[in-house]
Amino acid sequence: MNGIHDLGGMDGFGRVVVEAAEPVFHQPWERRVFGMLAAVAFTRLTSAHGYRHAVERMDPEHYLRAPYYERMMTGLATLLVERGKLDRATLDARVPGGFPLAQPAHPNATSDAEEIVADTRTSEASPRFRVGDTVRVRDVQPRGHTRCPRYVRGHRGVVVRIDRPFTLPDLAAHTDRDHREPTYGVRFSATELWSASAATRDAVYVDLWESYLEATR
Amino acid sequence: MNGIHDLGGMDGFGRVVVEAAEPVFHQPWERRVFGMLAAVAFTRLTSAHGYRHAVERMDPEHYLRAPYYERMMTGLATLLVERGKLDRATLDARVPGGFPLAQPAHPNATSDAEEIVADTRTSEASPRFRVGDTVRVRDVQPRGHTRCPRYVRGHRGVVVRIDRPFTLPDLAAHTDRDHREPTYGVRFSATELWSASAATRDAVYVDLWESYLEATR
Amino acid sequence: MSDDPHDRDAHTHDHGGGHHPAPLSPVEMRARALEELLTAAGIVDPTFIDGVVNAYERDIGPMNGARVVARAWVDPAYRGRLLTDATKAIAELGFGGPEGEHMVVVENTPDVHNVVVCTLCSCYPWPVLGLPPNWYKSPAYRARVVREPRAVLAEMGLVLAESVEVRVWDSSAEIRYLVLPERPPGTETLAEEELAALVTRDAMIGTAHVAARHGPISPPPSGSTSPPRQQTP
Amino acid sequence: MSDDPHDRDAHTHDHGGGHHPAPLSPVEMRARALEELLTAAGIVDPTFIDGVVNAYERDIGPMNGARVVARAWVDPAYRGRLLTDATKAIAELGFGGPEGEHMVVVENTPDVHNVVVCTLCSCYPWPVLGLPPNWYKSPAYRARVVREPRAVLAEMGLVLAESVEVRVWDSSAEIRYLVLPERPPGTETLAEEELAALVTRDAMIGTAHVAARHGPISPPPSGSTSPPRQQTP
Repeated sequence: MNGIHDLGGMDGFGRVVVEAAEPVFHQPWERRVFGMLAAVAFTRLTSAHGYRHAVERMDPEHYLRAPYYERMMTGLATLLVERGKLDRATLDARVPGGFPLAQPAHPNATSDAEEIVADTRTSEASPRFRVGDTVRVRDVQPRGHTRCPRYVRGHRGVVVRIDRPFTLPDLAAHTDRDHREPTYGVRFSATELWSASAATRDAVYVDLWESYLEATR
Repeated sequence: MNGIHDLGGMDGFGRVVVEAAEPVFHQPWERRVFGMLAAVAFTRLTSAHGYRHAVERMDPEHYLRAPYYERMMTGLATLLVERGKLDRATLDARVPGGFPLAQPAHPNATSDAEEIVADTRTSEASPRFRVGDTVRVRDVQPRGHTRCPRYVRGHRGVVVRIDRPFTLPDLAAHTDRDHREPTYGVRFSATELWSASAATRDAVYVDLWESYLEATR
Repeated sequence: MSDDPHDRDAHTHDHGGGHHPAPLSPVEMRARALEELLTAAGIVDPTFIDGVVNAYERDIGPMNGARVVARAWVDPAYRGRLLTDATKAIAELGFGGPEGEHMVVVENTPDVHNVVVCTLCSCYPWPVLGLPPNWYKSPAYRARVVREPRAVLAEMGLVLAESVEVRVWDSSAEIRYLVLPERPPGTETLAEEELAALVTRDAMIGTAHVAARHGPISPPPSGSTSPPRQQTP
Repeated sequence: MSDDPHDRDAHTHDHGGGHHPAPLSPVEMRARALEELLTAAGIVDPTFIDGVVNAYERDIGPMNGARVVARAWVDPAYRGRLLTDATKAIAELGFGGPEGEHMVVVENTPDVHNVVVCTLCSCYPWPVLGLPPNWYKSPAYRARVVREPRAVLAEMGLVLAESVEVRVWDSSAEIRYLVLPERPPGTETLAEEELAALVTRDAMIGTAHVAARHGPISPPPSGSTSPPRQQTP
């Protein structure tokens, strides 16, 4: 999804605020939330893909307002309600004003993900691209979960590393399909991504599943 | 700027909520804010371009949280402080907790705008493209004001209308330069913008200044 | 003064008198501070504000656009001028001004449906439609209608046939768009004024069709402190 | 039990006893409701939570990554293994686990500076760096460091020469990155343990250089309710 979480290259967020001697947790409730996530992950009630997508589906204003562990809590609760492990009404009744959850997944989330995979011939065994190949990121716009950031779509980069096949998040977040594909480290020059006046030496490296990539003509 | 205001094609905002028999203004303060904007516009203290950019520069979370007339008020106050017409400290002193203003413009806003214009040869008198021409939207990423929405950048469309030369907002928002260029109505098919499975008949029409466009190879 | 919304609203707190209004909210405090400082600086004249607000609550609204549409339905020559040079044709009926200086009218047909948005802010043709409703300014509408117009329109009650081509117009530059809706069947005997009473704001944005039944014209009822409106201008 | 942060925090409200804690904030109420319901459902075991939290407050943090870095500085063969198969080389020192299953180490040189981000969420190599600081998770860092890394780094106190190539690594898939910083000059006589004490979290993310002076290791001091930390692991 072109969600609020897809922040790379966005403007308007101001300076990076650094806290000196920051503790691991600032509030006791943050400890509990992190521990709950760990427990749920440990019991394999959900995959990281489904969890990340639940966080991404938060109301955008809530996403920006909430600190990290509140996003974590909201995503976790949403997922457990959706998987039938928690009753929403029971949860709402415990908190004055109700327990805010993320929006449901887009109705086309699964079909959009399937369309992405259908378009390319990926194979777990034989990577389609080699180190040094110039590739283009497909300008895909799936409405479900994806790990193809908006700021590299349509852009050309060079493969610098081939990683082992990993589960494609787009399908795994919405289905039980463990579709694995080679994943690539791809180097994008700053001038390619941003403008001719960007620092010419600089580059951004993004890790991308094979389905996100196409050969350049 | 790739700002929070550039919403076209974003996911995650949920349903459109329609209020039945909605009044023109919901609250008396909204009337006053609209009237102030009209007064300031009437006295030509600012252009629409500078005003829009001030709204765009609001903290993204504030932008999403604020209703329309609060965005209007924030943009207006920001601009008047920046133009020296209002004293920020005086304004802050009148409101408990201070009067939230938008962030300053990006330090590279003007140079990014100049770079966009420098790259193309535009002429007020003779439009470079004709009706029926296929054009591509340049994949520009200016950090200042622009009216080239992110969702059409890099995409191909067909010119359907040539409008008279209008002032380029990118420069006008940051400088006194009234640089005028032909402006075009451009048709983008839904399949070009979104995906092969979009409704093939549908299209989005976007109005774009000549500097935003390039010939297709 | 009884028609002045300013003097009858929450801003009378400081004006003395016998009112017992609620405390000002933060946004109300900001609006008051800004108006007082701008007034003191000579930039804003409160009576100017009153006049502008009154105009947009009473005289400038979708009833203007409805007159344009009705004229185009009954007068083929006017329709031709409207589709060729909308700004000029709209001015024939006396409408123009801010956010209406450069108008284009797009016509619905059985095969083509048009709908208008401003994804980057909330541009809108004020002289013919007044000020935009909240949904038009909402992130949800601005984000989604360019991506999935049929789904958005269906949620708003307008289901379009597959065979219809949907054209979404993003008011990203200086042109402001007005949709010329289809004249509903069964209205052959109606006079121009009666036709105008059928035309809704949403039909001229493109999120509704015009119905042949005589309903109330869509907004603006202009808020709790204003007098009731006529249904037709 | 005195070492258990859970039992000494605001969650003791309902446990009786002589505490007079402040009322719970909305987010605290939500966290408590969720934990109680998940505990009742048998999905979460509060002692499991305690154990995990303690581990990330005490045992899993940048002192681990610092040991990896120091070893690479003193042992060229280890450095070679680290740059070839980081996951395996890091496991040699006993570090691994969630968010560290697929590691890549990128090496700073006089000509190349590396910096790590996760623009889509906040992926981070937990086994070697612990949990990420707030700035790493902030929209400002995630948005800007891919677009204008030099400006962001300069604001954070690291000014890079024009001649240096900046490489920004966006952890968008399953690899987690650790930056191998440059060994500062003047540290030739230090032992591996002393070197590790110089290495900061930020140097291993790539937002700082390692200084030769012996300063306090960067976070975590682990919150108000935890015992003071040793400066070196």
